[in-house]
Amino acid sequence: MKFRISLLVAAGLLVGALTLPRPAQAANKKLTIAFSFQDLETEFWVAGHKAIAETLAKRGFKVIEKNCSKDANLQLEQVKGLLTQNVDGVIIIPVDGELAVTIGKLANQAQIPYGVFNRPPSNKDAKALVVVADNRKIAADAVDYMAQQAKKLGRKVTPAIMVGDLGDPNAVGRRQGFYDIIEKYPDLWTGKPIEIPTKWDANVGLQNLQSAVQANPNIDFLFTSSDFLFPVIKSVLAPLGKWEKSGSKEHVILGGLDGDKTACGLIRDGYLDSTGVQNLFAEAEMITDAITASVSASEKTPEKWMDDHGFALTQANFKQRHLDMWGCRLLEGK
Amino acid sequence: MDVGVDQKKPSLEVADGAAFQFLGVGKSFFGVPVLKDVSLTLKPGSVLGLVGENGAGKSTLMNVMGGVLRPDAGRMLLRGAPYAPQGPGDARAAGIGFIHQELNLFTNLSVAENMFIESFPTLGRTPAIDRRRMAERTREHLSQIGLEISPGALVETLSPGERQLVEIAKVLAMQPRIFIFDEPTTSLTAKETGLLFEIIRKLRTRGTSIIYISHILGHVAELADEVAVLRNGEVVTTGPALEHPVPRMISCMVGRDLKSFFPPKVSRPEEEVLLRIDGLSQPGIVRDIDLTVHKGEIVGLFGLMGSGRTELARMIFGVDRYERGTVRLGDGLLPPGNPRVAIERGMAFVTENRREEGLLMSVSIADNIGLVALPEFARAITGHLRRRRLQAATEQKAQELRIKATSYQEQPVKSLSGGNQQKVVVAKWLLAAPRILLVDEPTRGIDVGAKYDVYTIIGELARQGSGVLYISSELEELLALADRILVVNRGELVGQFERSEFAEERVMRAAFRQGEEVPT
Amino acid sequence: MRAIETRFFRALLKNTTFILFVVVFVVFGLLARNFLTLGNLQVILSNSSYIGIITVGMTFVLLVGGIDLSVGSIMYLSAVATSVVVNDLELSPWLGVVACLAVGLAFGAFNAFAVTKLGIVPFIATLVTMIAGRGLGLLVTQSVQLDFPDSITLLATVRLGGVQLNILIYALVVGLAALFLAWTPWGRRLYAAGNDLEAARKAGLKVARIIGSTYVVSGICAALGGFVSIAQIGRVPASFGRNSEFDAIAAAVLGGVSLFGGVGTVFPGALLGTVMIRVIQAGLVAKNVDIYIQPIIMGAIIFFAVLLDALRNLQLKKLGRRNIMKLEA
Amino acid sequence: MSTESRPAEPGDARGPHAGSDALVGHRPAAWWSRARLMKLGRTALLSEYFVLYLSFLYMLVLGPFLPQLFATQNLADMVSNIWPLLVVAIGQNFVLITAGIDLSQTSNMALTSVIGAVLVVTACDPVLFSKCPLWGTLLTEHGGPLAGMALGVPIAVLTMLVIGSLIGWINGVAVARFKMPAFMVTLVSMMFFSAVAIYLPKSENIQNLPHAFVVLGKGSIGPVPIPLLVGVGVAIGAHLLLSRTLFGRRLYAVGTNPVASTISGIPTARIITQAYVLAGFCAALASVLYSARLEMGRPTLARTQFIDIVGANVIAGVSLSGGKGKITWTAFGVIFFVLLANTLNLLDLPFYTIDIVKGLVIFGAAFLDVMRTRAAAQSH
Repeated sequence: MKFRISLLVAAGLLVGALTLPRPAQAANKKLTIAFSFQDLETEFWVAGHKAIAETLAKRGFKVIEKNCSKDANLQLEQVKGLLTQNVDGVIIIPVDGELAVTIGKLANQAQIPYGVFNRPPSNKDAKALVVVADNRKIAADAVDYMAQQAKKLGRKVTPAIMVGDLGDPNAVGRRQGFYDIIEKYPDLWTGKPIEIPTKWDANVGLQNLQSAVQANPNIDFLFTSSDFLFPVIKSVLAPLGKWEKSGSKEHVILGGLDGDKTACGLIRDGYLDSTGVQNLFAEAEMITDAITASVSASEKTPEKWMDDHGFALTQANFKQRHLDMWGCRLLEGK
Repeated sequence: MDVGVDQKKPSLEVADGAAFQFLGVGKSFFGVPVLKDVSLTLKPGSVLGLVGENGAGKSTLMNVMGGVLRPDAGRMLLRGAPYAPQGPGDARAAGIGFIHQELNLFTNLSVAENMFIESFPTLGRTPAIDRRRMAERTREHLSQIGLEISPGALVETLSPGERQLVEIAKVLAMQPRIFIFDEPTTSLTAKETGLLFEIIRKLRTRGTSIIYISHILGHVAELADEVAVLRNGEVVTTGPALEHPVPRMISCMVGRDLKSFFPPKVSRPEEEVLLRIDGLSQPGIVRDIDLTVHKGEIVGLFGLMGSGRTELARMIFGVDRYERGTVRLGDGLLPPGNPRVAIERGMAFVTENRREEGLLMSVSIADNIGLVALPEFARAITGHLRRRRLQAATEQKAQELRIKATSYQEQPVKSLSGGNQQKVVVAKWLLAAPRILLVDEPTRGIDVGAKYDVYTIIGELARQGSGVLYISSELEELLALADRILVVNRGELVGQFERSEFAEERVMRAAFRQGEEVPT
Repeated sequence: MRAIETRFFRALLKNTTFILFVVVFVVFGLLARNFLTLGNLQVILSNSSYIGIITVGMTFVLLVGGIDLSVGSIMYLSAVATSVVVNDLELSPWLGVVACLAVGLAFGAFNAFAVTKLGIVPFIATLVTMIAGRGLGLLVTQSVQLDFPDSITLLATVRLGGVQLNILIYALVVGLAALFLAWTPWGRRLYAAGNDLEAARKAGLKVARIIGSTYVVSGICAALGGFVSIAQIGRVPASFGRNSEFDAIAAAVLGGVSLFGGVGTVFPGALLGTVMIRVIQAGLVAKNVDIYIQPIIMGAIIFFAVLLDALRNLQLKKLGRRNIMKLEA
Repeated sequence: MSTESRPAEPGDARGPHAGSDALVGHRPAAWWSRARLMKLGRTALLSEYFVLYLSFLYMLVLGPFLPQLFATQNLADMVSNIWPLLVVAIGQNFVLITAGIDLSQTSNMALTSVIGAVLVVTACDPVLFSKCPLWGTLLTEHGGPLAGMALGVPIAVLTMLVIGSLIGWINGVAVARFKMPAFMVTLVSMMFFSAVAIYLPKSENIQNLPHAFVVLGKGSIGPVPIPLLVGVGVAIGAHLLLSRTLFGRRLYAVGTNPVASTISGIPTARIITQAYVLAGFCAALASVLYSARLEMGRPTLARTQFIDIVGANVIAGVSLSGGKGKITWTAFGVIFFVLLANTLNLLDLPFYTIDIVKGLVIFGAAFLDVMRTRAAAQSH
């Protein structure tokens, strides 16, 4: 009995479904770009997502947005779904480079132009339009400047790094960049760097930073893997009288990465020595240009590699370059 | 759902001066009437003994009185005034105190806190509990029933008997005008029982009216001024206790005349020893227990609540561990602390408490019966069950034991009456064809008819050559069934009686050595 | 003789949590530099404060045999509310606090409603609040991180008698909760309900209200804990409070609160649990253990602690076996 | 956009009533008597297949707004998403029946994924891996120890399953022998093994898996995709195990009343342990499927999946308090969840609302289950 009902229903449903009109096909003349991104939990991704979505919209595309909140499998399923919605192009901010390849292959099969934003596909198996920034290199740039400042002190410094979520490739890349510099100037350090886990969680960051400072009061060289932790750093250092402008004796050489609003302000005011910046807006421009081009040229599987070398915004080059940093532009409302 | 409201006029007139009256009360569940036109009168300052088989409607009637259920028909009078409680609160407010069969104590709280859980005394107008006052008043209440335990003691550290008494003290504290006892003695030691009876008599002289429900008809006969017998939701007879000696009560309850309480003895012990226990000891619980059970023998293990008899059985069966001593089944040693081996070697254990230890309440009768013998129905490696055989076997057992149910396969055990539940427990062990059967209080809280069946089953088992270790605190049972009676007291065997030398007071005296007086 | 032995043994068992706590503390004290200092003690306490406050609320829920998975999302939601009041409406921080607690109360009340009135199992009911709640928060903020003005962040720097404000708040919450549980009728009934729901109903206790109240308490504590941490970090990203439900439960259970209800205390129990976890984490950082190994060690220690607790309970049960021979003595 | 989201949301939030009506509303009422309809509605509500009906209904309600839903490709994807989740959810079901819970399945998947990949990976980049603890011992430029071996992949898969089961066994022993609370035990082992999974490859994903491995997630035997075979196989196996075997009966008994079970000679501890082992095994198996379809070993695999695993079971009426649960239920639950995810994905909802909708749907389903149990109790 029960089972017969369920079969009936199923049959009825399928019939109904198949006989349904399919507006999606005929409808929107508007070209559609699908945009799947990893998450919106930091200023950086929010800004990036905003930049791309808006540029695309400006150019008269319909944009379908998908947030996979860091879940690789979900992102895979999302893109699969998007591809079946016969979109005209796909841009993704992949959860990681490996996934970018897996998804890319699907896009190629489906003969739909495919753009990868900000994270390098781990190999070239899939044809894609790629705009990437190299976290490791940018981090290294920022830390290198910090190292230069340290040299000026003419003494050894005690380095520390606030590490992000070890499950997140960005965090890992930035940590590597930091270590590249540590190894570059072996005799600049008093000892092996103090590692402070944050799991990308401000609370965890705060707690562990405090513990670290307690144990090593002489930390005077601190790199944070993301700018969003600066308020935390301030709330720890300030009470210890270590939140001072560069040049002052108590100043802790500070570096970060992302280039958000806060960072911009801090460099301007002299608390922060340098922060690694991805040229976010340029990246957005590049990817959208590329995808639009290939869509209008109706290329199916375009391939192009565009690098955003990024740079370190520092006390030194602030005047000239601060407008290349997205944070500063947001700060000044441009 | 339609409710079988029967509109018969109350067959009893309002009696003035009555403490409480049911007038033509009726109640049915899903169209099945469980109370039909019940009319009863409770005189002030007297004890009404309410008896009847399980499912006769006693608890339903009491729940109607206690405000837990609303009657479909009839009315109730409290001291002549109409009484229609909307909930337990109303009953309590009306001065009706209820001692439920199962305890309502919170084991993680102290005695005092349990006493005042509903209305803590507070320090003045603050929300803070006035612990000192609470302790004092608790001490008073406890002393009233002669129970010397500290008000601060956690309930989980008390013995079942003590808990029961605390529960009683708790209700006493509300100084009810009417007092309902539902099977109050099931977990009391004889000493405590004696204590309780004194309390009840004291209450009666104070003019409190008491309804006393029990399956232990001896107690009812001993206490009650009036007796009312319920059967199938109807009052079969009611009147002075003197006109209702135990045999009459029984015949009214079961509707037919039982030639006797107990079936004729069919088994005779043989030479072969099935179970031999030597020097079993566990500090603080039992000491140097030696006993044997022969083929076809029923050994009665008589002991009062808390004498260690249950603990002893649990150790023999391997549920609990023991420090010294050996348990021999046939000629093989039984490793301690492993019920599975015990079962494989043909031992069975009908536990004292079927709810927690005996049954899967929400599971069907058949599945419960199949539980122990399950491996015998499973194929070797795959463990695949021969379900048709299993079903046949369980159904057959259920029928053998005359378990009353609509469907053995579908009906969950919790929907059965206590007696039938107990039969299910027995059935599940019989299906495994045990050579040694340990039974612990198998007839507790079940009705006369079911008791008779259980006795018959056990007797039959012995006749077929199994050995039975029968634990009970109801001496009559053992006197009737057992071939030998061993007496436990404080974890030691203190007496042994062959059937020839059976005599109530001798056994009792053994059980109550060290000057505890025998309850009268 | 033997009796004394067992009594000593029992006392030992009863206090495993505390003993373990001391051991952990001393061990790290010996391993890591300037660990056993007053300053560090304060740091540890102040860092325990926000999760500690949440743990207090969680303890209430666990005591009645429930569970609250939604505290993390409630933290975020109440933070959002605060920011709306303080940043967008530019009202006083005190109103911010009020709004914060109000939101906590509201969602706690929703949990209570779902559990007691609709009869949905706590696990699912609060799971839903956890998922949908965060979604709601993100809907409001569009997941842009929230920055809080000094008027809020300065609260973190306030000291009374040399003690940080958040520590005092924590102490206050723990104190109140402990008194409440031990000394008020409601508190005792909470234990009763956790011990035997049916009996509690029969005894005429307002079970639904009792259980409901715990979720409200938990909600408010979550909000308050959230606020304390906002004051410390001054900035709330979209991930704020994620997984703090697990931290809170872990802390409570480490402190000897039973997941089955009826057993456990806020003081010292939950407090010890919280601080212990903090001590371990702080110790690992102070010792500068390889960052990849830290969580592994952390997990191992907690596992060991729970194992110890379990063994102890088994032992206590053995010792607690009713003793017939001493019954009359 | 958001306007489109509306009908979807209440559509399932108040599923029950919409349920029984629409269930019959879609055929001409002429030859159905009202009473018959009511009866049908009730049967549907109380039936074992209820969640399945709900899924159909959900599709039906959404059909008009989501033609793509029925696009063959999409249906294919949806189906392909069912199998891995089904496998791991079934594992969870065993544990839930014992009144336990296994939070560690997610990190179990992550760890086994890493280990499996490490064994078979054909090549890895020293730049990425030279820092990781396995370098030189298990990992080299030329990949893992089993790289290129004839039976490499089968052995690797076997190892994954063994390790998965081992993790389950640890949980099981802790819960069954040492009487530790399941929630806590598995919570801790979740933290612990996830940490290990990230530590082994130092956060790096392990790529370049041999084709033979990838096939397990993507390939098909004849017309039948391999994951489907695995999923259906596991489902049938589990179903037989639960309903037809000694173990199954004992599992339910233990879940219903452990004390009575022990006294009835059931090796309670062993049964419970086995349940956790099965949970671990299933997790590892699912991990094979996921890793294969993602073509990599991921230390963060399935990090956020716990909600789906338990949610699918609970929605389908598997009780968290033990003794109650069937494989068919789990299967329906999984179908429902995948359907939900897929549609939420297809609907162009602003992504903030997705979680809200998801939450409300779970809420609705849970509430429905309460109603059903009450209705059932009434009719009993």
